[in-house]
Amino acid sequence: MASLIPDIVEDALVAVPEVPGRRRRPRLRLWRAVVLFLAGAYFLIPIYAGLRFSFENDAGHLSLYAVKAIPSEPGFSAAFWLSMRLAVVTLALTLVLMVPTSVYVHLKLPRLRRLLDFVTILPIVIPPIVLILGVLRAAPLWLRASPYLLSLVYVILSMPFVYRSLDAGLSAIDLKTLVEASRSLGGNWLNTLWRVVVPNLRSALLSATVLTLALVLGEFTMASLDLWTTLPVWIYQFQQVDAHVSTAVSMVSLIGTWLLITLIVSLDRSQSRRTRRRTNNS
Amino acid sequence: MASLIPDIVEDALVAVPEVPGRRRRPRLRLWRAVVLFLAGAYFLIPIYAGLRFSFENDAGHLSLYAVKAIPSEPGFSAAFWLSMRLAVVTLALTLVLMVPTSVYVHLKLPRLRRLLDFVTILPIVIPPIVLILGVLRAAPLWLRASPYLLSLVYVILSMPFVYRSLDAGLSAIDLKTLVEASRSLGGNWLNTLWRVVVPNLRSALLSATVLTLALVLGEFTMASLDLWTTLPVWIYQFQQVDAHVSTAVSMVSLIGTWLLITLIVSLDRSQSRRTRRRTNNS
Amino acid sequence: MTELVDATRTTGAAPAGARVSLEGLVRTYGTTRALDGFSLAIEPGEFVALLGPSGCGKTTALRVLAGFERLDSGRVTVDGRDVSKISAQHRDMGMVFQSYSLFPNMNALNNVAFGLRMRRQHATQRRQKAGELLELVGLSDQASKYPHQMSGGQQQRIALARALAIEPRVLLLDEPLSALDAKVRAELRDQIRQLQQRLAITTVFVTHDQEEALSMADRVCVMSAGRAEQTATPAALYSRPTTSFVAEFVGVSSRVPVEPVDGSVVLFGERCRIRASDTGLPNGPLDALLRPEDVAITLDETAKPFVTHKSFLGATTRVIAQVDGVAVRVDVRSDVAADIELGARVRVSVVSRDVLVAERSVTNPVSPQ
Amino acid sequence: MTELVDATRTTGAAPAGARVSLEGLVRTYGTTRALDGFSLAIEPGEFVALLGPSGCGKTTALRVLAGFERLDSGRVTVDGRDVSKISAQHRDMGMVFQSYSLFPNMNALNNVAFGLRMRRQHATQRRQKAGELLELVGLSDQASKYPHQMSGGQQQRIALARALAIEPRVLLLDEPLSALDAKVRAELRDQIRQLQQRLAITTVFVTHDQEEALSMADRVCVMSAGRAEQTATPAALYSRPTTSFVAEFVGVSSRVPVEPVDGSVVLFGERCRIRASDTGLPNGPLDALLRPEDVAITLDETAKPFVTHKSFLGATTRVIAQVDGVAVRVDVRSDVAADIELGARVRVSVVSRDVLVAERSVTNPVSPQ
Repeated sequence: MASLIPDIVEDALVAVPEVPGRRRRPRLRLWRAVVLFLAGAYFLIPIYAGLRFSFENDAGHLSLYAVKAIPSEPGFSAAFWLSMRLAVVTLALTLVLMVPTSVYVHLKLPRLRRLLDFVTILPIVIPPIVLILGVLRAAPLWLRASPYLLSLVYVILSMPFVYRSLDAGLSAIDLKTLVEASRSLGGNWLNTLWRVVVPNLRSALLSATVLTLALVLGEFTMASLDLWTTLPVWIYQFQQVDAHVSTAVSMVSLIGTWLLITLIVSLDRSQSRRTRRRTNNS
Repeated sequence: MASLIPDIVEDALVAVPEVPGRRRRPRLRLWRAVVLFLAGAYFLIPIYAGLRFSFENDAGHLSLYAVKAIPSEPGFSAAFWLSMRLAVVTLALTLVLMVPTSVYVHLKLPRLRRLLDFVTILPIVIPPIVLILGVLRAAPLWLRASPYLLSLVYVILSMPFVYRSLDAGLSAIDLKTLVEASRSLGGNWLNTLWRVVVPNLRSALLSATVLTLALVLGEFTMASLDLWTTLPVWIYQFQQVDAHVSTAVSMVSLIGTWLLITLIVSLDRSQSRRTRRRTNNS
Repeated sequence: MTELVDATRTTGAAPAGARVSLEGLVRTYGTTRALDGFSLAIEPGEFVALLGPSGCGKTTALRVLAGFERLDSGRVTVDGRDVSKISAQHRDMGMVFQSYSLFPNMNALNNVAFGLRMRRQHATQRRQKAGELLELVGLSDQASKYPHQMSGGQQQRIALARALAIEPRVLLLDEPLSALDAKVRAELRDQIRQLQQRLAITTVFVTHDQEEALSMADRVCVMSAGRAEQTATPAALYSRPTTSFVAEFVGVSSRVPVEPVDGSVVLFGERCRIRASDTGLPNGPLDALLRPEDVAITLDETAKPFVTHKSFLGATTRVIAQVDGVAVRVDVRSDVAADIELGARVRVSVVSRDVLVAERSVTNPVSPQ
Repeated sequence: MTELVDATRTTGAAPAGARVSLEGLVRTYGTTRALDGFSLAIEPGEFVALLGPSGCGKTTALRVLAGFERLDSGRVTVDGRDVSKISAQHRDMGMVFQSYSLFPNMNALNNVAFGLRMRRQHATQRRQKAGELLELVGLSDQASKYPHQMSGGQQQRIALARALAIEPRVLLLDEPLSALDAKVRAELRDQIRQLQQRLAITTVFVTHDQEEALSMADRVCVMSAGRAEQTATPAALYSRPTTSFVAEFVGVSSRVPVEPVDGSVVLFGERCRIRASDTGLPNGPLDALLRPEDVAITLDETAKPFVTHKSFLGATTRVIAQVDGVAVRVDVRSDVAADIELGARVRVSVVSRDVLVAERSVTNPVSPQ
């Protein structure tokens, strides 16, 4: 997930593979083209179908009415802002909980890594129905009345992705040696975490952020069972009113999520490019 | 995910951490207890609430009627077997597609790993609503009429987990050297894949299998949007008829999934224990 | 060389080395005793190597000294002050690690300046100091490079500069050369030793490579099973090992079975005095421990021993001769060795009439090594 | 030793070594020429080492020979037959890799038997053969151990047995010792060499460690930038290098600037003959390349050169003396060196009146190495 879109496309289309060989290259190119084509078809055909449907009216003719109608549709703006607030709260909770925990476990309780691996897979293994029914029954009343109960559920749901990202990031650096080097140079725990550990987890944190946002902005089951009209729930409900508008919203939401991700990723890339440039000048 | 439950509990409760130290141990024990307690509470309280509700009747008294009623409820058996068939078909499709692809990419097109990383994250990033609406519109009619269209969707949904498992497994072994060793000893590609690569991916394959099964048996949104009554959809629908029975089914389904996973994991463990024992005899 | 001396002067970094004492260290992991009553006294400015096979406790000893491991019992003093309870952060010890330990997110200069930053030194001051230290290790031109842009050898030199930047009381080196290529290793070995002598900083160096320990250290402490086997200068360790473990671990030895008669033994037909190895003369059957340079061979068609192996070492060639079923290693000048064919009959004799002995080993003396 | 000979006989594995020829190999990655017209002819049963710094193309050459890399041009023949188009699977070359390459899911015996299984040998037959090979490498007692239960040295010996089990026409060794500890490395080095001599199998060994190459190989091919710099016996390479690259890469040299006068140079006040290094006598300023054993020192209070560095190597001690601002390395017998203090004034002289020269180097001769 490190540095996403532009690099990847570049790599896949232009770059020389690590083991090239003049004679081999055509075969490799073919394979790459096939993989790209299949992956592309798998994902782009549904999106294309969705886009075309968004720009059609009931008669099947090309039209912009569905896109234009979005902001004024009843309930849209409430659903949109609810989703946004949930995304921010969930992200903050998740990072504050998971970053120190996974660093601590990596460093001091490596035996617990397997346990955490298992614990964080549970949300995938437990059927969502069971989870939300259980949570709804177990939560105190004041929390059950708040949409932020959903945030708590989303924190659980995002744990597998977030923990795995952080775990991979922490495994990729020699955490123990870096921390000990910092300690022996006089760094306290806070300095060590902030100046040494976190900067070297940038990709992992980025990936965790992207996944959490995507999850919260796309989740339907929990929200609908908890009876809060988040954006995906609104899309589903509104489909019965006007399928074209509903599809247009889902397309816009998809594109919005992508833009958000691209923004975060390109911030990261410009950061590392600045680093690179500064270096080359020397 | 390698070797799950018993080891983990053992480790967490009994085992000596890698960096012990007499004075430190109490502090570590405390931390471990806190982590275990919080994790436990987070997951067990909802499950406990669900279980209690399953064994209650409408009057709030303890009763087994809900559990007893399950098999005879209308539609249950059809939903159960539909979910099972979907699980098997999805698992088979996923493994056949992903194992050779990820081995090939690791070995010959390492540059494409980043692309695959990105492609396989898409199903999480794309809101499920968009995905299913798109797929439904894009699929040919004969496929749209079949429940196995859901399997195709589930293959996409399980890709992030399955690819990440396989990728981690492949990165953990020195794939290139092992394959070259096999080749230089006269192994052809099939022999190499079957006798050298796959046996050393056992944990990764196991983890991929568990995740795929759990996903298929718990997925609600796609199935309900595609209008097939899988087990989770049935539970949801039946909740309006009898909430106790519905909760009981979800509990039974949770326990069933766990039993399935435990079975697979313990098969793996007995395998490796046999290996270990054979060795000790020598 | 003059440059180095100058650089030292400008940094003002000539801390009088600290006196370090490790007393009866014990450290247990589960049922394993990593340190089992290990003691060592280090003079100010001394360079001591901890040498031993893996699992002998040498790394644990270093980590106890650095403050990364707690003790079950025993104590660590620096200049007479007990530091056992002080955390690593406040021990003022510079450490260079085995694996590359530079902070990947900082360039070389900021890596070196990190310790000064933690000590809240002013930015210009710490940048100047870091620059001087980069000069000291000869990498001024790499100041703005990031770790991944440097070779392994360069990274370890930056790590050395970083450890020295805080003007530590003790310098700790945890196998800093083991990840490097043979050529770079040899170069860096000399550089570390020269810097250490110039700065007169008390230094503890952990290694499993006896060549490294012998060539760099003032004194070498050979460890085994969590204890010090022998602590001595390289020359003393090599020529007067006090235990057979040390005799075999340090330098290459051939074992030749001999029978003791009145405090002397007969070796290749000559009577030799016994230089005791294990404390006191062992009872029962003995082996003579022969260094390759303790033995000489001459071509002799009538002799029974024959040459089974030759390997070129540069100025000398190592020849293995089989004498009554025992493999004896001999170092011969390469121009002489050129005339000795594989299979040639040779006469074997001892150079010195003074041999090390140890208890008879149970391992098969006809092994290929 | 006798055991080894027996083991060889019972396995029936005494394949006549193959003659291997690499002709004008070229291999490009992007714009990098990993192999740039590399040629090498290997006699049947010969042990040839490819020696060079990282990136010199030595590993690529080995992988081309094994069939893991394709060629841009050039050809590989084994016993006169062009094998360039044959896949690795059918080349019949046993390979031992740098990293541990045993199949983790198989025990030692099954690892060794894998090649035979691929050749569809009968189970009992291949188990017997694998057992014999385990005996050959001295690990019969490890037959049912899994790789993770064995030490690095044991794993590489099993890997060697596995490569030999298929009775390969050529044995390829890709830095098989580089991941091992110094002590184990030295032992395994001897064992590999002895096995190779006993089996008379043509062997190509890749290494960056000149000590390893010189001590093991019949001939050493020093590589640089994808080409062979010099291919010769270890002794010839050491005493008569044909390029200054070889002279400096093989063995340790001091460079001392000298002025040529009528085919001779004056070195430490003595007139010496020139033994040419780079083909033909270079024009312009020259450096004499001196091996540590080519130089002698004696204590002399009136002399200007002084000792800056001493490191104990065992039988000898390496002393660095500074002569007119140039560091000169000298090997001195350790008992003699004990009397030479750091800073002592010494007289420096040459042992042989016959010196290697090369073009004057641009690097600073006062470097600490």
